[in-house]
Amino acid sequence: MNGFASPLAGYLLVAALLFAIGLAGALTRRNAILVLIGIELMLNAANLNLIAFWRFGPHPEALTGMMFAIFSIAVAAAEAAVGLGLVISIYRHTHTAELDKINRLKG
Amino acid sequence: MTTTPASVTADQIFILLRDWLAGFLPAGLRTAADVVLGVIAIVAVFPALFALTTVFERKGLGRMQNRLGPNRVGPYGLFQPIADGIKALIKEDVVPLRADTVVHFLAPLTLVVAVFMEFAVLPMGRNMALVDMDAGLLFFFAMSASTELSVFMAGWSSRNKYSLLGAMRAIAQMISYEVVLVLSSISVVMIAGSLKLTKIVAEQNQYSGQFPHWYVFTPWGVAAALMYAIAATAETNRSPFDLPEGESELVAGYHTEYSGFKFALFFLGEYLAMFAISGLGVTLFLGGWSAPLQSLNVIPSWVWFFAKVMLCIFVFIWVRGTVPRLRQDQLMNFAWKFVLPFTLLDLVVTALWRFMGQGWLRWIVCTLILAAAYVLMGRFGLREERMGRRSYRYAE
Amino acid sequence: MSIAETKPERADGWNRPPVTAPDGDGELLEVSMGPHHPSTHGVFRMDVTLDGERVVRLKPGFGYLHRNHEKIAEGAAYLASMPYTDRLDYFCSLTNNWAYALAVEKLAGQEVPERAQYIRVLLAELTRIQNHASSIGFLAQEMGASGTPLMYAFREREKILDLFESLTGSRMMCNYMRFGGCRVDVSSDWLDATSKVVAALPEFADEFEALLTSNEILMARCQGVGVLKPDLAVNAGVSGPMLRASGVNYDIRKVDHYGIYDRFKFRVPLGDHGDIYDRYMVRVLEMRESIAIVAQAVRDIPAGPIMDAKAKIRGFRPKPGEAYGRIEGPKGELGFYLISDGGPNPYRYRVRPPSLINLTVLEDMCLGHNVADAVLILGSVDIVLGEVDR
Amino acid sequence: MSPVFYILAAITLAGGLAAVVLKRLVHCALAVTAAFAGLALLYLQLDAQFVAFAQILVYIGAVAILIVFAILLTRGSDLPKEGVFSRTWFVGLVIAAAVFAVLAWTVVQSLRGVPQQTAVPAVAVRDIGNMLVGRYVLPLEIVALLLTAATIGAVIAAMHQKEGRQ
Amino acid sequence: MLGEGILKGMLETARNFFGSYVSKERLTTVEYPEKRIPAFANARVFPFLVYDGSDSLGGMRCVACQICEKECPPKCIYIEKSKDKKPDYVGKPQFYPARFDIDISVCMSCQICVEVCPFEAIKMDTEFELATDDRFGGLLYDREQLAKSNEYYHSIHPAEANEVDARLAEEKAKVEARAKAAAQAAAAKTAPGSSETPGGGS
Repeated sequence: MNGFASPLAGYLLVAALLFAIGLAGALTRRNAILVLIGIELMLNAANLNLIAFWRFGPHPEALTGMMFAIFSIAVAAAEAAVGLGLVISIYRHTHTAELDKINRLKG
Repeated sequence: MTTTPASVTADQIFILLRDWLAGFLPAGLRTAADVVLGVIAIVAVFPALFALTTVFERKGLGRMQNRLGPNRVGPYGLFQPIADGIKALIKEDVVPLRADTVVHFLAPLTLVVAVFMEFAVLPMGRNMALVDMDAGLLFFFAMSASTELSVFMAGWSSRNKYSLLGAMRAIAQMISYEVVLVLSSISVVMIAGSLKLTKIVAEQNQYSGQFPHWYVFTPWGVAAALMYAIAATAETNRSPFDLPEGESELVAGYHTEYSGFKFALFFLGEYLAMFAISGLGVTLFLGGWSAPLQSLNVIPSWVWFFAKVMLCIFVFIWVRGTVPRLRQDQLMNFAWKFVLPFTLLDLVVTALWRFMGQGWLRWIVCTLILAAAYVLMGRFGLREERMGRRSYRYAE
Repeated sequence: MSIAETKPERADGWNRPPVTAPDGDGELLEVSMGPHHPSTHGVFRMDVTLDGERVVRLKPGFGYLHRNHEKIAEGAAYLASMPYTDRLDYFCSLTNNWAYALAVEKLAGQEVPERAQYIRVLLAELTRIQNHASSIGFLAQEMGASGTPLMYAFREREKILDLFESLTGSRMMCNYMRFGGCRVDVSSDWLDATSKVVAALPEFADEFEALLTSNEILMARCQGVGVLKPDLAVNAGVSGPMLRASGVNYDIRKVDHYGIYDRFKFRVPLGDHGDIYDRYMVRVLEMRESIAIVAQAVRDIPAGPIMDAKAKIRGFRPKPGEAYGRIEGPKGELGFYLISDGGPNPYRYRVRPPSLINLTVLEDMCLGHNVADAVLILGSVDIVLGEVDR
Repeated sequence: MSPVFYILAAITLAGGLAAVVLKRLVHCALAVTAAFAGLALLYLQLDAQFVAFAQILVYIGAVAILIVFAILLTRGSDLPKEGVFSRTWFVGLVIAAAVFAVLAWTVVQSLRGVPQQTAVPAVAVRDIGNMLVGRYVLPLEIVALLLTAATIGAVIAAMHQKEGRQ
Repeated sequence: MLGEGILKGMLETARNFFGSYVSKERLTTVEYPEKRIPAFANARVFPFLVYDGSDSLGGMRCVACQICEKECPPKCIYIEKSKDKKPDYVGKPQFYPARFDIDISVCMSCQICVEVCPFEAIKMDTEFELATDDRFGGLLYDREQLAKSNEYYHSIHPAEANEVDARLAEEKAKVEARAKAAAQAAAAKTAPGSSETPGGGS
C-alpha cells in the first residue's frame, strides 16, 4: 500500500476521519450549538486537506492551498458568528436550542 | 559601532553561557539543548521577576499612599514573596463542592502555559529571542488570545455567580481590547514591514546622531503607543480596567473560588501577562533592547530591555495607585467609541506618514490630524457620558 | 425605570415598581451581596435582583449589628448611655455625644456654659471634617481606587484623632460631653495644636480634589448616577449632605440655631443634580466650610467654666417630661428622643439615626442602574452600620 | 510518518470525538478547542506557520469563545433532561461511517504512485502578504465584505428587539 | 481634553511617592512594636485601683462602696465588700473590697467608674498590650492585678495625679483640723465622752 504510507495520505486520512466525526456530530446531536461545532470540525478537516495538499503538492510557492485555507478560516469565523447569532435568536423565541423541538416554521 | 570587546561580552553573556553549556553535549543535541536552556532561562527569570514585582508594587503603592508597604520579611521586605509563596503552597486547596474539578484544575495551568509561550518570541537583548519566528507578532497575539479560554474555564467551573460574571466580563473586555491591541501594532508592522520582532527592533535600533529612531518618537507612534498602553492595561485586567476582579462588586471575579497554589498560579499568570505585554510594547514602540542614546550602547542590551519593561510596570503601578475603576458599559463604550476609531484613524495616518516621504511636512500634518482627532473625539465621541466639572451654589 | 420617571401613584411617591419578568428573554438573577461582601461595610446585605447587570429590585437587609442599644439605655442611668452613643456612628462619636447631651439638657433644663459651647462646636466640626474625608475615601475605594484617596483621608484623620485623643483620652470612643458641659477643659496647647492642624487642612483638601474632582473616570462613574430627586428626598426624611446634594436647603445648624452656630459665618453648599458626584462635592465643600468654622471657634473661644454649676453626675433624675434633641451630624439629622418619668433611667429612649433613614431610599436610587453602581450609590449614602442597626 | 504526527493526530481526533460525544456542552466546547489546537500544531508540522497562528487566533481566540458564549446564553450549560443524541442518531452514524469509508478508500486509491513534494517550501510571511494584496486582492476584499456583513448580521440576529416588543 | 484629570491625579500620586522619601509629613507610619507614639496625658484604656504606700492591698483607696459597680454601663465590675473594716488614709475605719474583679474583655474604657468614684480610688491606665491566649480567665483581672501604686499613677497622668493628691491632702488637712478642733473642744469640756468620731465628708 504505497499510497497509504506516504505522509500526504496520513494527513488526508486524519482529515477524513475528522470530517466523519464532525458529520456524525452534526447529524446525531440534538443541540443546535453542537451541530455548529460539528460543522466547524468538518470545515477544519477541509482546511487540513488544503494545507496538506499545499505542502506536498507540486507548486508550494504558488501558495494556492494556503490562501484557500486562510480564506476558509475567515469565512468559518463569519459562519460561526452568524450561526451562533441565529441559535441565540432562535433560543429567544422558543426557549430551547434542541433541534428536535424547533420543528415549526412559525416562531 | 564603537563597542569594546568587553561590552560585547557583557552584551552577549547569556548567549555565550548557553553555547558554553551546550558545548558539553554532542553536536546533534545542541540545537535542542539551546532551546531547552532558553526555556529554562525564561521559566526561571520571569517568575523571579514576578516575585520581585509583587514586592515593588506593594511598596510603590504604599509609598504613593504614604505608607511603607511590606517591610517585615527580610531586608526591606524583599523576602515577602517567599513568605507569600510558602503560604500559598501550604494553604488548603479549597474546591467548591459542585465545581467541575477537572476544568477547575486545568484553568490556571493552561493560563500560565499560554502566557509563558508569549515570551518565546520576545527579543530580550541582541540575539536573545528564543525563537525568532517570521510571524512572531502573530504568534504572540495567538498565544495571548488563547488565555481567554482559561479565564472562562476558571469562571465557569467554579459554579459561583461572581466567578461567572467576572469571567464573562473579562472575556468581553479582553476581546474588545485585543482588537485595539492588534490594530495599534499593525501601524508598527506597516512601517517596519515585518511581523518579525527582531526585524522591528533592528529597524528602531538606528540613530541620527545620538537620537534613536524609536517609533514612539513619531506622531503616529505616540498615538499608537498610547492606544497600545490603554489596550494592554485592559488586556491584563489592570486598574482602571480591573473590572473582572473588581473587589467592590465581584469579590475577586473569576478566581473567587481559587485558593492556595492554584490562586498563586493565576496571580503568576496575570503578572507574566503584564511582563509579556510590556515586553511587546517595548519591542514595538520603545526600541526593544536598543539604548536610548547611541553612546549608552556600552550598557548590555538586555539591561535596557528589562529596564524598559520595569519602567512600563512602574507606570502600571502608578496608574493603579491613582485612578478609580470604570464601569462595564463605560469600558465597552470607551473601547468601541474612542479607542478603536482612534486606532483606525492612526492606521490611516501611519499610511500617510509612510507615503509622504521624508521631510518636516509629514510631521506637521500627522501631528495636527492626530491631535485634532484626539481632542474632538474626546469631547464628542464620548458625548453621552455628559461629564464635566460643575459649579455649586451656596445658601447662606 | 427609576421611580423618578414613573408617575407617582401615591402622593408621597413611594410606589415601588413591581418586579416583573425582564424585558429580555434572560432570567432574573438574584445575587445576595453581603454580609461578607467586601463592599457592604461589614455587616450589610443587599438582595439584588438583576436583569443582566441591571438592578430591578434591591432589598437591603440589616440588623446583623443590632445591639439593643435603645432598650439597654432604658434600663441604664442617663449617663451610662453616653459611652454607648459613641458606638452608634463610630466615626463621629463627638456629634453623637452632643445630640444625646442636647436631648438630656432639654429634658432637665440645663444650661451649657459659653466655653463648653465653643468646645462642642469645635469638636463637632472637626468630626465633620474627618467623617467627610474618610467617607469620600471609602467612596473612592468602592470605585476601585486602590485605597489611595482613603489613605490620604486617613492621614489627615489621624491628625484630628490625635487631637481627640489628647483631649478626651480616646481616639474614637470619646465619651466626652456631659449633661451641662464637657468632661475636661481644653488647654491652650491643645488649641494651638488644633489651629495648626486646621491651617494645614485646606492644602489637604486641594490635594484631595486634585486627585479626584476632575478625574474623568470618577466623573463618568458618578455623574448622573444614583439621582435622588428633592421631593423624594424630603418625603423619605433624608437629611444631611445627601439632602443638600439634592438641592434642598436644609441644615439644622441654620434651621434650629442650636448651640451657638448663629455666631459663626459659614455657608451651606447645595447640589443641583442629586447624583453621586453632587454628594461627593457637597461633602468636599462642607469640609472646607467646617475648616473655616473651626478656625473661627479657635479664635473666639472665651474663658470660663465648662460645666453647668447645677449639673451633678450621680443621682441625676430629670423631672418627668419628654424632649427631642437633634443636631446636624456629619451624616444628617441625628436626634435623640427621651421621655422621663422622673426616675434615674429614661422611660423611653429613641435614636433617629441619619444613616438608617438615608438608607431607605437606596432602592429608589439603584433601580435601573448597573450592579456596580449600586455599590457606589451605597457608598455615597455614607452609612455606618453601627448606627443603622443600633 | 513521524511519531509527532501520530501524537498530534491523536490529540486532534480525540478532541473532535470528545466534542461530539460528551454530555455537557461546555465540555464539548473545550474539547473542540483541543481539536483546534491539535490542528494548529499539525499546520505547524506542515510548515504553515502563518496559518497555524491564524488558526489559534481565530478558532481558539474567537470561535471557541463565541461557542462558549452561545452555550451560556442558551442555558446550554445545564444537562439536558432527555438524551443528548437525536432520535435518528443511528442514521447519522451510518451516514458518517459511509462517508468516511468512501473518503478513505478514495485517498488510498488515488494517491498510489502520485509524486509528492518532500522539500520544505520556503515561504515567508512577506510572500503571503504580497500574494494577499496582489493576486488574491479580490477574494480578500470579498472576504472583508463578507466578514462585515456577517458581523452586522450576527449582531442583528442576536440583538434584543426592545422597541419591537413593547 | 480627555485624560487631563487623570494626569493631574497622577502628578499628585507621584508627588506623594517621591515625597514619602523626603518628608515626614508624607510618611506618617510609626512602626509600632519598635517605635511608639508616647501616650497622651489624658489617654485612657482600662481602669486600675490606686493604692498609697507600698502595701498594694492594705493601702488600697477603694472602700467597696460599689458605686462604680452600679454605674458601670457594661457591668463589668464585680465587688464583694469585706466583713471587717480597716482604716483609710484619714484613719477612718472603712470597708475594703474582699473581691474586686474587672472583666477587661467587657470593659469599654468609658471612664465612668473614674468619674463617679468619690474616693479617687479607681483611675484609667494607659497600658493596652494586654492580649492573652487564655480565653476564659486571662482578661478577668482581680484586685491584685488591678492594684497600681500612686507613683505609677503619677507617672502616667502627672497633672491629674497632682490635682488628686492636692485634693486628698486638702481633705485630710480639713479632717485633721476638724479632729483637732473636736479634740480641743473635748479638752475644753474635759469631762464628757469623746467617743464622737469626726464625720468624714466627701
